[in-house]
Amino acid sequence: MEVTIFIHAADDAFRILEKAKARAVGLLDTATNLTSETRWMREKKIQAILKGAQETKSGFQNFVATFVMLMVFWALLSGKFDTFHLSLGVICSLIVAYLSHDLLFANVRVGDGRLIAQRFLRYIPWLMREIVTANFHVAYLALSPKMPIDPQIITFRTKLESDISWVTLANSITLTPGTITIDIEDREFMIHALDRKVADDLDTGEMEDRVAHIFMEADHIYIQDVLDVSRIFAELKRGM
Amino acid sequence: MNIPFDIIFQIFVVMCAIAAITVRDLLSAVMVLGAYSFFMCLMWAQLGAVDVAFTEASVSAGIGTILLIAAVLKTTRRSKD
Amino acid sequence: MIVSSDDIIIKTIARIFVPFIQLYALYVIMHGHYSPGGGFQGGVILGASMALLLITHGYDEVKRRLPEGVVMLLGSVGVLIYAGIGLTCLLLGGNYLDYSQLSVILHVDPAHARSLGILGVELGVGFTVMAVMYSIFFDISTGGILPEDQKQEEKLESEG
Amino acid sequence: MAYIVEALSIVCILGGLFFFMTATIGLLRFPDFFTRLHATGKGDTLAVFLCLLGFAIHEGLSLTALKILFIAVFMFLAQPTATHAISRAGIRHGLKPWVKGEERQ
Amino acid sequence: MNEFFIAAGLALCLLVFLVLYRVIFGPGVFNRIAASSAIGTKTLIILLILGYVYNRVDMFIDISMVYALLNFIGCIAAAKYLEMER
Amino acid sequence: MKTLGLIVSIIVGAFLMYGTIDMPDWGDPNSPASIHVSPRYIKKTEVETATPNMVTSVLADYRGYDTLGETTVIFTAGMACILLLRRRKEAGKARR
Amino acid sequence: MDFIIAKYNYWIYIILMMIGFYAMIAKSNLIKKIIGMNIFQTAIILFFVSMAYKKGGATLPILTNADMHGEHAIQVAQYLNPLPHVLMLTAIVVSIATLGVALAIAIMMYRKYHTLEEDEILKAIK
Repeated sequence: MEVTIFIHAADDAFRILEKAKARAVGLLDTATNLTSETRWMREKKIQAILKGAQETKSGFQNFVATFVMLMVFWALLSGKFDTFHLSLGVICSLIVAYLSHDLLFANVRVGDGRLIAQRFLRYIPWLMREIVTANFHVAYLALSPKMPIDPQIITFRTKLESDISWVTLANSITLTPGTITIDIEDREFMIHALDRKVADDLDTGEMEDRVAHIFMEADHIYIQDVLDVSRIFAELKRGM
Repeated sequence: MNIPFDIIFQIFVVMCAIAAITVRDLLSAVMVLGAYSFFMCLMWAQLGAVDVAFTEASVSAGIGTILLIAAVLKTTRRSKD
Repeated sequence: MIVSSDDIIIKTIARIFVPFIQLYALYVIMHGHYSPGGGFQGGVILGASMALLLITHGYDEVKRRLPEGVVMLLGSVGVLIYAGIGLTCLLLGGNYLDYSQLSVILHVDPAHARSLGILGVELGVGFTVMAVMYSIFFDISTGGILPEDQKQEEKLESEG
Repeated sequence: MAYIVEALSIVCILGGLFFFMTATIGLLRFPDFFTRLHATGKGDTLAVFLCLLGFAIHEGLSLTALKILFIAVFMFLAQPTATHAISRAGIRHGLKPWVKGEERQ
Repeated sequence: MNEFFIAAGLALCLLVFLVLYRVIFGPGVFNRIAASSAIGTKTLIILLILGYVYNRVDMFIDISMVYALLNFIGCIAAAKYLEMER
Repeated sequence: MKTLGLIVSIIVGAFLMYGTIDMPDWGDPNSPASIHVSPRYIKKTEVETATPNMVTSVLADYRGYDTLGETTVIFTAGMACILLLRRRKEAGKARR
Repeated sequence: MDFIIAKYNYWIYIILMMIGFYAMIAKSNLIKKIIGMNIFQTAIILFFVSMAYKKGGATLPILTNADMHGEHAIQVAQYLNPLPHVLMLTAIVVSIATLGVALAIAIMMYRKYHTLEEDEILKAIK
């Protein structure tokens, strides 16, 4: 009696697994199809972007970019727009830009600068939502009388390549629920997490993908331009 | 209108001063002195001396603390009292 | 204290911050007339920005921008600017540090000449304070021995 | 209209005060240094941002409000970095993170 | 509105008082550094509130900006010291 | 040494507190400090120097000598620091 | 009661000064002495700046609307006294410079005697 029930159950389980696998394979197939399609479609543009990404900006371009940025900052600080103060601002910005033209934009890879800015602006609302969640999490932990925490240190390797994306990722990790970045040593992130669940959430790598999406890191560039990745990941998780 | 702020900052300043000279560890004393200078800046802003508050803010947050830390690094961190 | 930090985050954030701090310091010096600020505060903030660069990026990076000799030169030049403006007033027939005499060579009315004289003086004070703050921090954090001298000394000691 | 703006700024500042409070309570109650950093690193950043947003709304559309928002941007860059620097120094200095079941420090 | 700002400032002072416990008694240097930087952020807000009390906010913003820009230098220097000491 | 220091500082503090009885009240607008020269500075700063910030105008204009002296003091302090701590290259060689 | 309200500020400054003075006399560590000196200085500066304060709604020593010409339009009682602020502003920067010199001397002493405690240094000198 028990044996038949067991066999039936095992059979059911196998069938469900089979179905899930078929669905996952189908999804992956469509994903690859889409990817190759877009690759074919936008090959030229992406190649141009990648080629630009390899070379860092020249010194003069850096100088001009720094100067413009500092001049905007000066106008915002000063609030006086007569000739005397504006010329003072130009002189000061020139001095500072000369002193530190290789600091502000050092090894920023030239992709499409405007695209990066756009994507960064689109990243900010998501980050704000995460920060608010993080704060409510901390508030809950701090105010609950038993304080259900189980801190642990986890490490993971990242696929990101440039330093500015590492910094964005690390600061985002510090600001999001229950985790702070302790150390980065050649692509190995060391993270202090407040409990097991938070650590697992981090392992899905959603934030990493988003950051890679902003800075157009090579591995992620094709798939993410056309697809909302998080949905695919969620689907895959449910299917398996 | 300013009176409550005045009294509160004075109490903070005295507490920080006492703590800064009683702490054994010199680096801790330096950090307590940093907190002391925050309250000093608040006190000056409350007294209306904006320029003095500005000076204290830039001096203590910028140079004073790191100067003391560098000196502690070059000498020793322990103290007997 | 002055070796370069090996933390990529601190280095990057310091790199982004330093130009803004420097521009802010210059703003504080230039706008001492209308808002709190002036030569002393701006000079201290400039010195702090150089100290931040020294802590995070090491001595070599700072030396490329601002060699030791230039720092000492700026320190003396600041005092000289101050004294020189006073002396100019004396040469133009007024009292020492009476900036209203400057209106002759600047072609503005005396009140604005005094305002411009104040600006020049603040600039001199800012240079001096910056140089002194930076050099005090540098000396205390290295113990007074320049890194290249230290290397040389070690080499000499290992030889003999 | 003016009432709505005032109410909005008051709500923002009250939210900031709430997060300041939770950050402070966390700083006092959490068991060890690293967990306390969780409280200050996250709590203070959002609280400062909310307070500054409240001030900026109260100020209206002007250069002062823009300056206040710039302060918020700088805080957003500086605060996580400071948190990271201290925690890194702690782990390199040999501080052991608290694990469940130990006594609180 | 002004009364509200004063009340908020007093509440922040109370919070600073609580943080001051960690600065004065906190075990070890690390707690003191963290608490000291927390006091720095609260100071920034209280300064702006004092500006509203005086009705001259545009003068006080500059001081707050200094704290926003320079407050983390102390943290980084102390962290570097502790790393080098080991 | 400890008790002696405590006694000395308490005595000095008591004397100073006794001295405060003759001080003007805190925040008195008519205290001697604020009726002597400062009204002139406050009134004339806009007309004479075109500088709204009185602190700056007094610092760099009316009391320019004072600030020149302070700047020189700061410069001297920097010099003293360098002279105390820094060891030049030649000195290192000579020491060897 | 009026007397206390009028004078308690001075007493707190004197208490602060006493703390610094005690640290300078009784603590044997040199850096503690320097910290005490710092506290002493701030107490004196605080005393000076508090002289500039005027009760009754006086604002900062920065003119509110700069276009206003003519000295008769400016009420003196409306603005704080700028003179103590000026003197003390320079005193703070000078105090940080003297702090640097004091720390340099402390470092020199540590190099020579390998200690910062005053009594051990005195023993080594003998």
